[in-house]
Amino acid sequence: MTKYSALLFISGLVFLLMVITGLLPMGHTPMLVGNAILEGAKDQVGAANVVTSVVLGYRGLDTLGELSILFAAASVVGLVLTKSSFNKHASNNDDKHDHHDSGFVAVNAIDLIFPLLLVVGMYIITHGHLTPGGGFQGGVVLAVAFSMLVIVRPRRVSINHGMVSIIESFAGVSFIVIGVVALFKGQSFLQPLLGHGEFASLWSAGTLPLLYLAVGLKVGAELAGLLLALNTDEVAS
Amino acid sequence: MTFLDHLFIVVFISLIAISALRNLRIVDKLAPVLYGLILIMLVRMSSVAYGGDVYLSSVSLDLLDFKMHWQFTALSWYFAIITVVAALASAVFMSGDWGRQYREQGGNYGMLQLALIVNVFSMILLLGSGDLLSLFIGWEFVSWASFLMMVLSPTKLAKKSAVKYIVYAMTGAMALMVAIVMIYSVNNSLEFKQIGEVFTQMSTSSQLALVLLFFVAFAIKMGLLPFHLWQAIAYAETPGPGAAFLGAISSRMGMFTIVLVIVQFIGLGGLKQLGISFVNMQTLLAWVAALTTIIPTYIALQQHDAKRLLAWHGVGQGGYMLLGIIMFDSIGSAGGLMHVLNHASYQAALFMTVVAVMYRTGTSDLNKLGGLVTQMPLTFLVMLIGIIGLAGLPPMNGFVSKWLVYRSLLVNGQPLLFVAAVLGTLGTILSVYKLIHNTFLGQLRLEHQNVREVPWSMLVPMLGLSIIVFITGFMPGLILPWIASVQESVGLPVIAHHLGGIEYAKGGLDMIWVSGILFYGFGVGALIFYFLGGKSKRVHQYDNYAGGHFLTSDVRYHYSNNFYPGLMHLIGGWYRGSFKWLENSIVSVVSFFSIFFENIYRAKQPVMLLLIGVVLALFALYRNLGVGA
Amino acid sequence: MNSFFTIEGILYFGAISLSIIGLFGLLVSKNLFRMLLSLVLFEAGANLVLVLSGFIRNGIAPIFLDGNSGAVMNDPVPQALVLTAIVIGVGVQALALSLIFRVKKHYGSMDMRTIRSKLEREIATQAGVTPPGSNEAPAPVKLVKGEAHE
Amino acid sequence: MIWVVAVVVFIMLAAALAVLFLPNMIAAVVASAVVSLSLTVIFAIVKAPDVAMTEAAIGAGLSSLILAIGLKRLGYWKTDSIDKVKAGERHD
Amino acid sequence: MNSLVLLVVLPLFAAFIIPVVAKFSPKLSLFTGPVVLCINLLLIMSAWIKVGSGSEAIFLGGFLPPVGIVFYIDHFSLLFSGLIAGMVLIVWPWDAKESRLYSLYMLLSAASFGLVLSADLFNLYVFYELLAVATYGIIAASPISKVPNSSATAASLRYLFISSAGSVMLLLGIAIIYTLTGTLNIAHLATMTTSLDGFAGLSAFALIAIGAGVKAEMFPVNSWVAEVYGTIPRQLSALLAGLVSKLAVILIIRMLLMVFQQQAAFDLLLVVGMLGVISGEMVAWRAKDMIRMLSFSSIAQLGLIFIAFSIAGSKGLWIGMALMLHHLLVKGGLFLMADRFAGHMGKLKGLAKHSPMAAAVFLVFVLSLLGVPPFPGFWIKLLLILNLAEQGGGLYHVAIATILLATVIETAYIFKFVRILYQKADADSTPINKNYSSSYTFAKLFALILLVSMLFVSPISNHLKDIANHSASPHIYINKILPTKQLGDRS
Repeated sequence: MTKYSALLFISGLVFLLMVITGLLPMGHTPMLVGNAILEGAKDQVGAANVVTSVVLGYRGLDTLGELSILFAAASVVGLVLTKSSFNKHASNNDDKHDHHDSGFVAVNAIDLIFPLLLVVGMYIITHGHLTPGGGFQGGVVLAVAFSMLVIVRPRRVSINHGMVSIIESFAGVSFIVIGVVALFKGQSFLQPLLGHGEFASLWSAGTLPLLYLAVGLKVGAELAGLLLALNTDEVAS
Repeated sequence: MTFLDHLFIVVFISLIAISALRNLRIVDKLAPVLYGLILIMLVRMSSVAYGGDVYLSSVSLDLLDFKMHWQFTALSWYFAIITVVAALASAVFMSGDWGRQYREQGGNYGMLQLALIVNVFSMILLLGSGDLLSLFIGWEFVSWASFLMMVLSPTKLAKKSAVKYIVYAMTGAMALMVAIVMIYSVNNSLEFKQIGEVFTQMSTSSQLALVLLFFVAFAIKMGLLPFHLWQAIAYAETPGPGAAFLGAISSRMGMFTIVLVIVQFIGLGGLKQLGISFVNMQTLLAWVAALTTIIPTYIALQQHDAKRLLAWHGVGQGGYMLLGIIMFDSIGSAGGLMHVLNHASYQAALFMTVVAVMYRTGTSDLNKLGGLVTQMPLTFLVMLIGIIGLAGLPPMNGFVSKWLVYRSLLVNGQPLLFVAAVLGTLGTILSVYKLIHNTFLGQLRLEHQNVREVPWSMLVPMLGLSIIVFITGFMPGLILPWIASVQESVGLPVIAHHLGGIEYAKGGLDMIWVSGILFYGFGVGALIFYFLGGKSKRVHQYDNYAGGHFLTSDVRYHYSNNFYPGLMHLIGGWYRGSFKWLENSIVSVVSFFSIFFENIYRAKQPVMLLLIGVVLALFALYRNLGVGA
Repeated sequence: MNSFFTIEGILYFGAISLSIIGLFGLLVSKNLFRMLLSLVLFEAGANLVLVLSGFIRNGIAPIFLDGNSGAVMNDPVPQALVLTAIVIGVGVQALALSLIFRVKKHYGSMDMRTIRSKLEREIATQAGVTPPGSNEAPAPVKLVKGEAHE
Repeated sequence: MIWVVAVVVFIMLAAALAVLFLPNMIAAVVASAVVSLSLTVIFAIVKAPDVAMTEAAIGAGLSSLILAIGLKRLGYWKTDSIDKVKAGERHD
Repeated sequence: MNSLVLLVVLPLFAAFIIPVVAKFSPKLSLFTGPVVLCINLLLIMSAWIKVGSGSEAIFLGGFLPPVGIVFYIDHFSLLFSGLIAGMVLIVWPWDAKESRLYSLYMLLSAASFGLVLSADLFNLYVFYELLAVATYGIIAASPISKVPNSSATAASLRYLFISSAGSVMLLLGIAIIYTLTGTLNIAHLATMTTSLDGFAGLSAFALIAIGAGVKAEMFPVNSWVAEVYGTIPRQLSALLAGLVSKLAVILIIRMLLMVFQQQAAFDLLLVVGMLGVISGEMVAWRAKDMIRMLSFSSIAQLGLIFIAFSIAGSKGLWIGMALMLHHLLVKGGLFLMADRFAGHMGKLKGLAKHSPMAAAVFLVFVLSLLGVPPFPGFWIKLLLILNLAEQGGGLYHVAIATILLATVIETAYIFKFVRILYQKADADSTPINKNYSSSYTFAKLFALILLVSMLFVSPISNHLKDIANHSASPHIYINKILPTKQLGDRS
């Protein structure tokens, strides 16, 4: 029954959305803000990758908000999964997963690519203002790299939770501090500081690489914490 | 500061004083004094009731762009004086022994006093309202003040009926609100005179809606059909003198607003133009009034609790008032208006007698009383006067107002309504006889052997009220000038009056003559009786027999249970509580929809609701706007 | 009305269909985990719509390279927005998963409907009232004789 | 070009439907990874390299990892055939 | 003025450092949040004075709009910022075991400040999501003692599903608006309303309204309300019902007032508002316990607020704002004291005798809720109804009838409850929760504010009217945010 009524309304929605789409200027959007940014990004921010200019410059607050969301999600996951007062009666045998190492292939492959992943991650983060990619993507790579180490060898390798939370705090705080420094200089929050440097070189775009570094660290720490929290048995922690 | 301001200030100070001192004994003495003071102030304002100028208040509140002001017209004054006299009588009644007993039984006496003054305060505020907003505020105040008084009774039924009352009252208030909004939306003004102006500008359907909304609001307060269900139980369950006060005047605030709004501003022409052929708004309202006189009266007949019986009568008598005023002629409207005062006086007196009986015997169940006349003769006298008034027999005041109403109905060519009114009176006579018979006549019950007359603190207000009942019946000319100036102020034809009654081309009424002849007749009868050598013999109360069997003094005989069995059977046949059925069906409809909505809220998958909401919203926009952009 | 048989037309169609499939999955699946997967699809579709809002036919990626100074670039703003939206999405996903773990542990079930009725019962018990009847067939309304006629 | 887009969109939608209707949860998660990968391709086609990278890293990588952890902890980590699903544990 | 961005940044900062601080000194981490909120209150007060009757715009990152994100500051946003700080302080979880909960509360307040201040559509979305995520977490992590923890988790999960779906709708709406206009700045959008008045533009509004409506307890998407409020502590319900729902409303009305001043949009809000009012009151009528009653009454009140906002222009904002503040006081107060009325209604007999003060406070709240003169609720309802009548049009008249009908139903169920309170206690009555918690004190404070505001109806309403006149004017908004229009105006 639900299926059919759902189908009915869904088809209605499809029709209406298609009508709306038909009214949209597909492929030739007005781009008022977009063009303004494309024109001004070189001088105002100085990053070759305009998306980075937008993410960290024009819409830096969005990025801060997004980091906060990740932080909130990680906090909640931590809160929810590490509650000691648990109702045991409904616990399921399926949940018990072994603490043995994964197989030979996995362990060695991870060992092999771990440094590679680190390098790639750092590269993506530091070149975020020049090429596609940046703090988020690099941070994810870092997080995956570290958490893989733990996941394949749950008993032998462990990441210090305290360390993770200090890194994430530190990264978040430094993002804010970079923003607030501008405030103290009488400018606006998150206003790009430092010189723009030589366009399209590593040391360009003012504070943007620093911000991206903070983002990368934050995302990496956040996601690593998240993955580990999801993966650990709450009984253990 | 005008005199009206002083009145408001005095009432307000009384409110503060009584609420501050309500838990001290001094309030017993203080409250009657304060009501007396208010009464004196009203008397000093009486010029308005003899054609003088309207009293205006210098206070006008500017709240949120609305200007509120207050005034006292002849109409306000007339209702106010009834209110204050009823409050004074109630306050005196409860100040002495009754209050002591009430306290001992665990009642919250202070709250009762507070509720009384709150009621008086809010009624004066309502009566003094000078525009629609102050009217609405006063209206709400009166509703909540009555609610406050009703909830004081500790019984479960009382609280239930009070809640029922407040739901009805809220419905009425909301109807009034809609009506006010309709008027406001035309000219953005809340003055009273806007009602008339706006009414003429409106379309017929809006006019009809406006009149019906006003009428619903006022009818709920009046307890007119079909909104009468809340009133009787709620009033009957109110503790003692509170019931007397509420029964006397509270629901008449509906009458006040009907006169103020419907009679004054919409008028006969307005009502008559709404309708098809011979059925117009006037006849509709008249028939509502007529049915209100009949049905509640016969429900009263079925009651076996004295307070309920009286309270149901209170509902029924409201019908006469509306029936009179809706005729829009001089005598009819005078009868309707006068009936307010008359009803207030004897209703308060009757409630007080019942409370007095309860005070001594502890019950108001008509099946458990009887023969109290020997023990409480003065109370009996008051009740006798009261029921004569209630039944509308000469020489009491109820006769005058009912006569005026009947007369008006006949003159206006409404024989069917006349018959209905007479039917109502018939039921009244039957049931008041039941009341007095079951309470005071017959043989005294064993358990009431030691019952004594009630103390003077209770007797004085009862006797005072019964004197009013008699005097205003004997000399209606005392009241009629007030009525005349009310009629003048609301634009009705004015009644021609003198001390004994009215002058009317098609046959006037002079109560001094009527009463004179009545007493003369009694006197002549007595003389004939004694001259023909009539001998009287005092018979003891127990010295009677039934069906040929002499009764011994240890078997008390009093025929009270299952009074009027044949008539009851007859009534039961056609009256099966259809209004109760109506009320229940409204509740079931609400219940149905609430279950429906509850099931929506219990959706298994709430996202479905999101989807439906989005699709419907988009579809509505699609329908409205098309895709022409 | 535009034609749908262009690159952006097909992409819009794909984006909307993806969202709709996600929404449909959210509606019809009883399993919490599959609902989560559907939610991910739903979000992905919306992200695609957002990216397409900055799509210019024949535009190039908004990165200043040496050779592309004159070319028309795609709008960078929606891309930045989608970047944000994707990260938000994964955060919510992880959060939802952790909640699912807890719910599974407590109720021993992954069925949304079972959980709803159990939850309803728990709320009712906590509030001290009788649990409501089933959604399909409401519990018969008990009319106490006296109550109905008062 | 338009046919490439059409094919990718088709794959994406097919995979999305598979997410809903595959009885095996592992397969469903894999299908959702396929959706993410197709999205990556689409993002690359519409010249949004940053988004494409993010989608690849987060959508196809991290998200799948999270879901895989979920599979494991919720007890869906089994490659049973449809028969068993029908026999008792319906996941749908 | 630039420093006002600290309203958002400081709580975020605190949220980030709280976990680290807690490792060294749990006591310190407990006080970090309140201290930050107090600083925020001071900031708000100084800004209130500085802004005067005007308004200010903060250009974040120094980028002139519309390319950058803008915070718009006027008395309206400052008023609600102050309320956020105050309300979070009132419900601060002093006895929480986990420092991460403090972080979540800080994130919640940061998101709330952002929602009130921001003038950028996508930035609003981000803050909305942050608010949502923080709310899920707080709900899931704040069980009441009696309930097993996990029912709050289940409620939170169900809430998460519908709320996330709503967010996606919101995102779709934003995407449509961006595709049509190429901008996200609300002031900039306000200059090009003509390109948004077609079906596509309005459907974007519908998507935004219903998407954000999930949090705002809008009619079809509010089935989470009873589940969530039934499983979380009452203080938290006070926060969610009193404040968080209003923030989502603010998101919707920002779009409505600045961009979509069109009859179709008003009608949409009017219809969902009416359905919300009537359905909320009707379900509350059947409720058998206080929390459920309050939850659905809250839905009805939010419906009333939507009806108010369907009045065009500053009048709608004026009345809507008054309704929001009134509802914050009343429902917040009722939820704060709801612990004293826990359990089945039938078992609360004799409570009035036992704690007359609580019953009196309760009465004050409900009388104002019903709109009984002279309580502030009456004036607001009166204004609402008279202004609806001025609008003309059949739908507005239906709305009046709906509101009044709902009031009658509301009276019925509230006084059914009051009657029970004032009945004699019997053997069935539960022993009353006697411990005087701090939240009860705050409830009394709310009642006091309500009573005091009764005396100052006119000045308060005039003040609100001034604020509304200022805030509802797109001209002031545009002139402040886009001092020089650098970009082509398509309209």
